[in-house]
Amino acid sequence: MNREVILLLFPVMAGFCIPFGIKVSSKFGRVISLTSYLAGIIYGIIHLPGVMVKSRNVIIGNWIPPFGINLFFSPFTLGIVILIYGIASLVLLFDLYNTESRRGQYYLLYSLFVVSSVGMVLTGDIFNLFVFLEMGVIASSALIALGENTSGPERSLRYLIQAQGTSLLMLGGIALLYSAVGALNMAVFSRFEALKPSFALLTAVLILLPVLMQIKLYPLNTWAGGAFNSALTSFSASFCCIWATAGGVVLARFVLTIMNNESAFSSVTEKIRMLILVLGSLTILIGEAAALREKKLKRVLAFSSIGQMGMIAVGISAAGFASLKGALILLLSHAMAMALLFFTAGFLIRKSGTDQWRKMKGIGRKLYFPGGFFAVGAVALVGFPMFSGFWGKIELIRGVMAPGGIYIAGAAAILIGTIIEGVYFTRIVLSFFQHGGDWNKASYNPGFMLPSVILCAAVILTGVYPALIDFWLLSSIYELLNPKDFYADIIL
Amino acid sequence: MKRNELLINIFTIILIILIAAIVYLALTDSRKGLTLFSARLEDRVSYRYLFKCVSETDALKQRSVRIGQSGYENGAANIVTAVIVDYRLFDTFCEVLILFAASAGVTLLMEKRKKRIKKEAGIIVQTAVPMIMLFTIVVAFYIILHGHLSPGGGFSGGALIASAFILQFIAFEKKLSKRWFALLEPLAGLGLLAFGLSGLYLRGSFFANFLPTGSLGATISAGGIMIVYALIGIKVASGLSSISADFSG
Amino acid sequence: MTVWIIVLGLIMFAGSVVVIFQKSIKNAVITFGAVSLVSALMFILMKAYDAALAEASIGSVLTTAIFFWTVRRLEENGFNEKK
Amino acid sequence: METFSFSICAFSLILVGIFGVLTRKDIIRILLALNILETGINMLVAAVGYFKGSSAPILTSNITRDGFLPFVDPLPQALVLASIVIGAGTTAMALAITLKHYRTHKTEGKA
Repeated sequence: MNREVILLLFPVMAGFCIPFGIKVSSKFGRVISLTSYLAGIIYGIIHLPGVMVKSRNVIIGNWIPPFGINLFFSPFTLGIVILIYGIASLVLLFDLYNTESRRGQYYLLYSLFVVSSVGMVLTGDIFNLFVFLEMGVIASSALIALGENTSGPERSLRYLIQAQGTSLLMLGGIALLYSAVGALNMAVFSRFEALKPSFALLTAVLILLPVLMQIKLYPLNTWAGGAFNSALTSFSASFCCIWATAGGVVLARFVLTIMNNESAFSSVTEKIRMLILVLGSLTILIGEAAALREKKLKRVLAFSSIGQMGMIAVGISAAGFASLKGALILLLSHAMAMALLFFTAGFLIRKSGTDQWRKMKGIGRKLYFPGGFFAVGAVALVGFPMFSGFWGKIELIRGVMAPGGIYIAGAAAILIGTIIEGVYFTRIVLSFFQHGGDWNKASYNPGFMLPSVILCAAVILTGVYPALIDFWLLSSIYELLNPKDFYADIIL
Repeated sequence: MKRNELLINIFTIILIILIAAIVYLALTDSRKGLTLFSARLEDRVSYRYLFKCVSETDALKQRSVRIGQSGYENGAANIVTAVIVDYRLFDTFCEVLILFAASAGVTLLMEKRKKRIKKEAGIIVQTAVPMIMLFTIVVAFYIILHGHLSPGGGFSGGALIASAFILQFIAFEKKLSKRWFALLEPLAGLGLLAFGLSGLYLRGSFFANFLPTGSLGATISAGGIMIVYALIGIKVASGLSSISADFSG
Repeated sequence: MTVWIIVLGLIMFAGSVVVIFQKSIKNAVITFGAVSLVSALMFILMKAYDAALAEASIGSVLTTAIFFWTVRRLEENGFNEKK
Repeated sequence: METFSFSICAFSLILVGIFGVLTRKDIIRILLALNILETGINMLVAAVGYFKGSSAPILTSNITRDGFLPFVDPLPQALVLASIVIGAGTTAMALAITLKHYRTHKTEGKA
């Protein structure tokens, strides 16, 4: 009846088994985590057709929603969960061959990190969301601190302190909201009588703070560049793709279904959207400008990811059909292309022994595959025609322009950001394929080739034939835009 | 440098006064709408927790709760325990995972102390500590097993057991082996998971209580709450002890 | 009742200010433990006995102990408070 | 009145905590300030569930639905318990990372 909850439990089981398994074999950790993520993908795909027909409310402990905790299985959330599991297993594949053996606790923490991202996407209870957020913060700060260079602990501390401070403020917001509404379920908020405007704005800002911080929106993203640069490549990839995707989903859920026009926040809906629009536009400009000036390859990718998340936030804030379609396509293409870019960047940095892209001049002429993969990822991220980002950006700009007024500025920011993105990625790719520099040919192991080829194929396939994901996109957008029929009525 | 710091302090104080003023204005706004404390106890979800009528469709059907009577959906006399271990057990499960993550992360990041200042405690402390430990652990077991009747439960009891071990770490050089904590913790977690899954297969939902709830207020009552709290207690105790062992040497 | 709340609140406020402005880290840590303990008393005044027990055992004892061990390890590694 | 004083105490702690996190330079002090902030938030959460003249939500005698219910709200207390445990975990993690940081940069006094 409520068996779908198992989808969330595969990595938990793996995590609990790891301390016993590593007594037997040192490879147990990676094998069982990989198995659990693959099981998650299969389980999710089995349940996807049924969920596409009708969203499901999975209750826990037999307590009906406003009183107990529930998980919400809709096309939107289940699709994102499958994506998360997919990227997590690709990251582990990359890990399998490209790093020395790690201690079992690494895989344990990684499993818990995946659990927390999946839980954030699925949960329907605001305090449960906070708990999952904290779990992810603890696991990811430990994993960042294990980073490649000595600045790892410092970067991770910066991240941890900001994340913990904002999450605590979120807890305060939850308390204030509870004292006014008397429930913690998010579906209750989405159709409750209106809060006082000032009080609603206060609680909304407090609750949105950690979400904005996790998706790296402007005033709260000072940790991002350093953290992504110092973490291990495989973890930067997953942190950038999985965690930011989960954060984007939570933001979309908050802005569109919980703080909509009929909700408890109905008096401040417009203000919240405006706030996110302004912050998102600033994020695009600042992130892309920082990426333009940056010399270290992984930092460039981090700032580029900041810019992309800004675009997604702007798309969510416009809250139209086209803009949401653009934002969702961009969310997918960001996750896939960024994973590809981080894998190749990690490979290149290891082979060349430097982390600055200017010093990697001509590396693509000898190492065709990494250079080619990087080019494909960059092109997909910037949004050249026939790649996944293209449809996203077209729809996004069209959709953000539609409401008019200040949203035109948001569209302009997206356009400018895309141009800057194009400039620096072209510069990097060109320098990779220039003459000069003497690099040795390298052998490619399956741990690098397999994930990269899969991601490349996914990026090109969704670009050439976007109808492939159209069905999923349409049902997700309907769900987000009609919260009453597709969210609240199903849960309550 | 000094002056710079002073400027930063003053600036932050001004910022904080601004924040306080904004919060004050937001909370004392006189416009129409719901605001702080506008939900009374009757409007909150806790009202149904108190009357133990969450799963009933008609909220007014159950008009009273009597001590010693059986047949309630949840048999804990301590409503906070009922909320933690039954109504919102999934949250608690996630917290346990957080502690698990913290202890694993601490184990991963910590190294052994290099320069150890050896300082054995005196003879009085060394004789007193085992007795105090015994006493503390007995109290902790009481707190854990009576979590459904009186204040306390797995978290406080587990922390008490961990503090007993802290006393041991302080007093003696030779310590209980860390390996046992590292294995006990996931074992308790697997126990919790098994409890949840058996609820899923016997009652149709994860973490559903499948044991009889007993009569309200009795020592052996409240179904799975005692088992779950014992498992949480073991897990919290081993997690916190493992963290303390890592930090203390 | 209200008088007790105000007195305890003032103690906590003063303690937290001391924690932040205290020169010596060890003293700051100990003051923080005291603040946690007073907050456990505050929870008792709020009739939150479970939270009070947890705060007294986890927030006050364990957190303070972990802070203390950290400071000790830092000092063993040559960390100087004065800086 | 009592709820108001509880909230004021909580807010004062929160503000002191925010001040400490923003201005302090050395990492232990920042973490202490974070813990103070957390204590303040916990008190705020517990104060949200407080009703004047009520007793702890432990059933010691029969209760009926007519008339005044002499109980405080149990849900915020459960949230406070969760938050305390989470805070302990985060603090332990942060201190472990701090120690790793100091091991790599022995001479630096701040982060």
